Amino acid sequence: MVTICDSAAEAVADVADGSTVLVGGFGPAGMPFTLIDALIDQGATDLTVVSNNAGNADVGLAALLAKGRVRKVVCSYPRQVDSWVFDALYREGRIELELVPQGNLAERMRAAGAGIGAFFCPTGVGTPLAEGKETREIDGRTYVLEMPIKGDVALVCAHRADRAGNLVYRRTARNFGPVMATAAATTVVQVSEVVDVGEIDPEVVVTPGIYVDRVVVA
Amino acid sequence: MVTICDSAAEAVADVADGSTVLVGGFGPAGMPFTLIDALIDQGATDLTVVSNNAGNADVGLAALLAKGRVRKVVCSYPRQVDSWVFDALYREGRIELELVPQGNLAERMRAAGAGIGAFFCPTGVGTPLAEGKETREIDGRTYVLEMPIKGDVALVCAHRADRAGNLVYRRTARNFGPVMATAAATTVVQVSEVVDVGEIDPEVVVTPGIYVDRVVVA
Amino acid sequence: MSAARTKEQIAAAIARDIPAGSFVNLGIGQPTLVADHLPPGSGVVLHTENGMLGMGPAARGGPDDPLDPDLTNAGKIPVTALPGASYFHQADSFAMMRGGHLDVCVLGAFQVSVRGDLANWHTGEPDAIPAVGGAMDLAIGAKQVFVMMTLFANDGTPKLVPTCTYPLTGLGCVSRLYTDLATFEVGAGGVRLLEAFGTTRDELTERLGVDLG
Amino acid sequence: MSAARTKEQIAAAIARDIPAGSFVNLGIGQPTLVADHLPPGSGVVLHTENGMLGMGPAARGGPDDPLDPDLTNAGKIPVTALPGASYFHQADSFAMMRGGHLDVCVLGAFQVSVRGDLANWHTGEPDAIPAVGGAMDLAIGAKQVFVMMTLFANDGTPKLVPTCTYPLTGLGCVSRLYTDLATFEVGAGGVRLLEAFGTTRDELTERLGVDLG
Repeated sequence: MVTICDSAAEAVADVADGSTVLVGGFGPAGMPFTLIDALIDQGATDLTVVSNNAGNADVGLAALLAKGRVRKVVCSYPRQVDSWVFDALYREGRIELELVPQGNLAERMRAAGAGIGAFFCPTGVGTPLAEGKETREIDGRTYVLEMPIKGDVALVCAHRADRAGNLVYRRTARNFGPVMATAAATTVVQVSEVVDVGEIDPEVVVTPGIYVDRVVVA
Repeated sequence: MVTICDSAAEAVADVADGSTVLVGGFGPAGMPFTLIDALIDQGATDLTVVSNNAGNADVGLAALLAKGRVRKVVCSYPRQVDSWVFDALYREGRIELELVPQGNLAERMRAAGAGIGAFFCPTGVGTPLAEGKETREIDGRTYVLEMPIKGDVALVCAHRADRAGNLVYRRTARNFGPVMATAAATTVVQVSEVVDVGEIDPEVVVTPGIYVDRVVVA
Repeated sequence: MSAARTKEQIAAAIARDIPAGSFVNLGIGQPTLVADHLPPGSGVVLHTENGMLGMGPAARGGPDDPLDPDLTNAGKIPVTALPGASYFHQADSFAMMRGGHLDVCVLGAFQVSVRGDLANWHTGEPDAIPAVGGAMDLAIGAKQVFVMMTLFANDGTPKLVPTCTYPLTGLGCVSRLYTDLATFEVGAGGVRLLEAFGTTRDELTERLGVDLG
Repeated sequence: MSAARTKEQIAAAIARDIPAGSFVNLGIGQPTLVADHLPPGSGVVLHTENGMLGMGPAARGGPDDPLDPDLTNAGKIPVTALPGASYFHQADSFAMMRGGHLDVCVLGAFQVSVRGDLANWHTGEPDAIPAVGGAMDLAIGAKQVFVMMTLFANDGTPKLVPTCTYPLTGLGCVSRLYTDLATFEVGAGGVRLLEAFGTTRDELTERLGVDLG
């Protein structure tokens, strides 16, 4: 059952130290900035963050990293022109990196949300990112066994929620939100607006409310 | 690239004998009746049909079965109050049945469409439907290895298409359509109407046109 | 001593045990009766595995409520959609189930074992045409699986058994068993009688031939 | 003898080889130039792996075409959407790629081997911060992978090689290689020179040190 929170602080109040936090966004698009700021204020530390990138400039995920709250980043593309916060932490050996091809990152979270125990994936076969992983030939093609990535908390940015937690997104800001919402024990969503139940057409709901625990307008 | 066909006959003209045909629908909802009738007229035989059910009454899939065109049915729920056509063929030993739990049926087709080689699934563990299949314990839970189901042709019923093949469905008639559209080499869709490109909001497209080969108004 | 429960009374008992705001799947047949006993304002959201959350009551087919062949439940009966509903395709619907997002699933059964094994899809008779539908997915997917059934078959055979003899639907998946004569907890720790109706613990122990905890 | 090709000429050559109506992903960097050379009415639909089909040109940021931070390409550059576009989430976007639904993908490269192995994500330098993004998914997903690059590095080292020395992106995935000096087919059967620009087969054979088929 979804709770419409009065503040982002309330929405992230119970994130525990050591949590695995799934953070939506592809660069800034779909990044839940307000929720991350609230998480910085909340103080949880020793976090594992799963996100496509490792923060841009000095805001959002980069700000969380700068505060030293993140032990490990699981992502596909940490190095960007404006990823100086991550870059410095990494070079200083102060943050761990698990690099995952972008599609595997998405599919591993989907597997977690869909109750799939593991899956054979063709991506990365023969590359350093598949080293040490089980492989198998199926119908003449080689696959790597990939495991689910489950979150304790997902922080997601959507466009609109109804009071039942049904979500729609906006353009390519949709990116990781729908998948992360399925893959975390608790899903917290920031939206531009909350509307009454019945105001989102059932045909266009992207994330059904069953996946959403808390919503806050940001 | 999608072809808007003038007739259902044109849309199914090249279905070959021995094909695996994915047929949408959950009972009558979402069943592509017009395409099936055209397939009956077209004459392809020795087919393997993948569908949730094995036909209702004497129409649609049941009519195809009654013509003796189907060698094997892969489905989750053949036996229904009005499945007399299948029931008789089965009891006479004239049709083969592969029974698959409904979620595995959907996920195995999704895997085919998504390039997943195989997946470990918790459904059916310890039951007759998992007999002879590889199992593995992962994180304390037992899973069965399930393989993709790929179609030569998918016959799908959607609500509306644009001329680029983007599809929207109607209510629970959506069911297997979007998954089957991804899992077949050729996807043929019957719709209530075809609209111009740009008339379906990009946010609400359920099946992007990349998955659609032929569309016919029925 | 109270009387044995009617189907409606069993359904009402199950409805009382479903927490407010739960996401629930009600299996085909008797379990659908549970919907009628959910209190107004419970906030319980019904899932139907053919692709909808927020399922409403069966459609009546009147002028305000026409039967829509595109809007059916898992039993292929025309139903309605409540405000706040959503539609999704089969892979998404079963991902929702398999991923453990439903709170409660209520199923019928041929047999339930004291350890919570479920047999509800196939009598195993050689001439029966097997059909499974979503039963196996539902059995292992929901956080809690409640079974609703009569405790004895028409011929008097117990349906709560030490070990299922019918083909299994799922292993150790049932948590609670609601019957005409009693409610039980089942699972890894064995069976425990919670309440009896029109009978006694001793009578049940004797008729079932199992230790009732 | 014609001259070596410019980036624009390479992009134009690739655009000519993309069949009308194809679904195409253009990698970050030089491959994006290909879009400018697709003829009007080609019906080519561009995919961007962050979740859209039907991507249009970069947004110019004028009053009729405002920059929208929610509508970007895989390089995080604001873009536009064409009529007939669709949005989808990351698991769906990569299912589309991995499932072999894209016709052509155009990528840059550090190295391509004669058998079509691709190295384009990591120089392998010990102090480099590795980043892969969707490169490995794109490499193995599309029906055909075209690579666009200069044939030699700035220091004169060949980038078409018998065996990649940089960390691999994908095995045997490249089908065609478009460079300033030549176009090649690569794959299981080895490399085959299709066309040379500003150089000759003999010169190329000598500089590359490989049999050009």
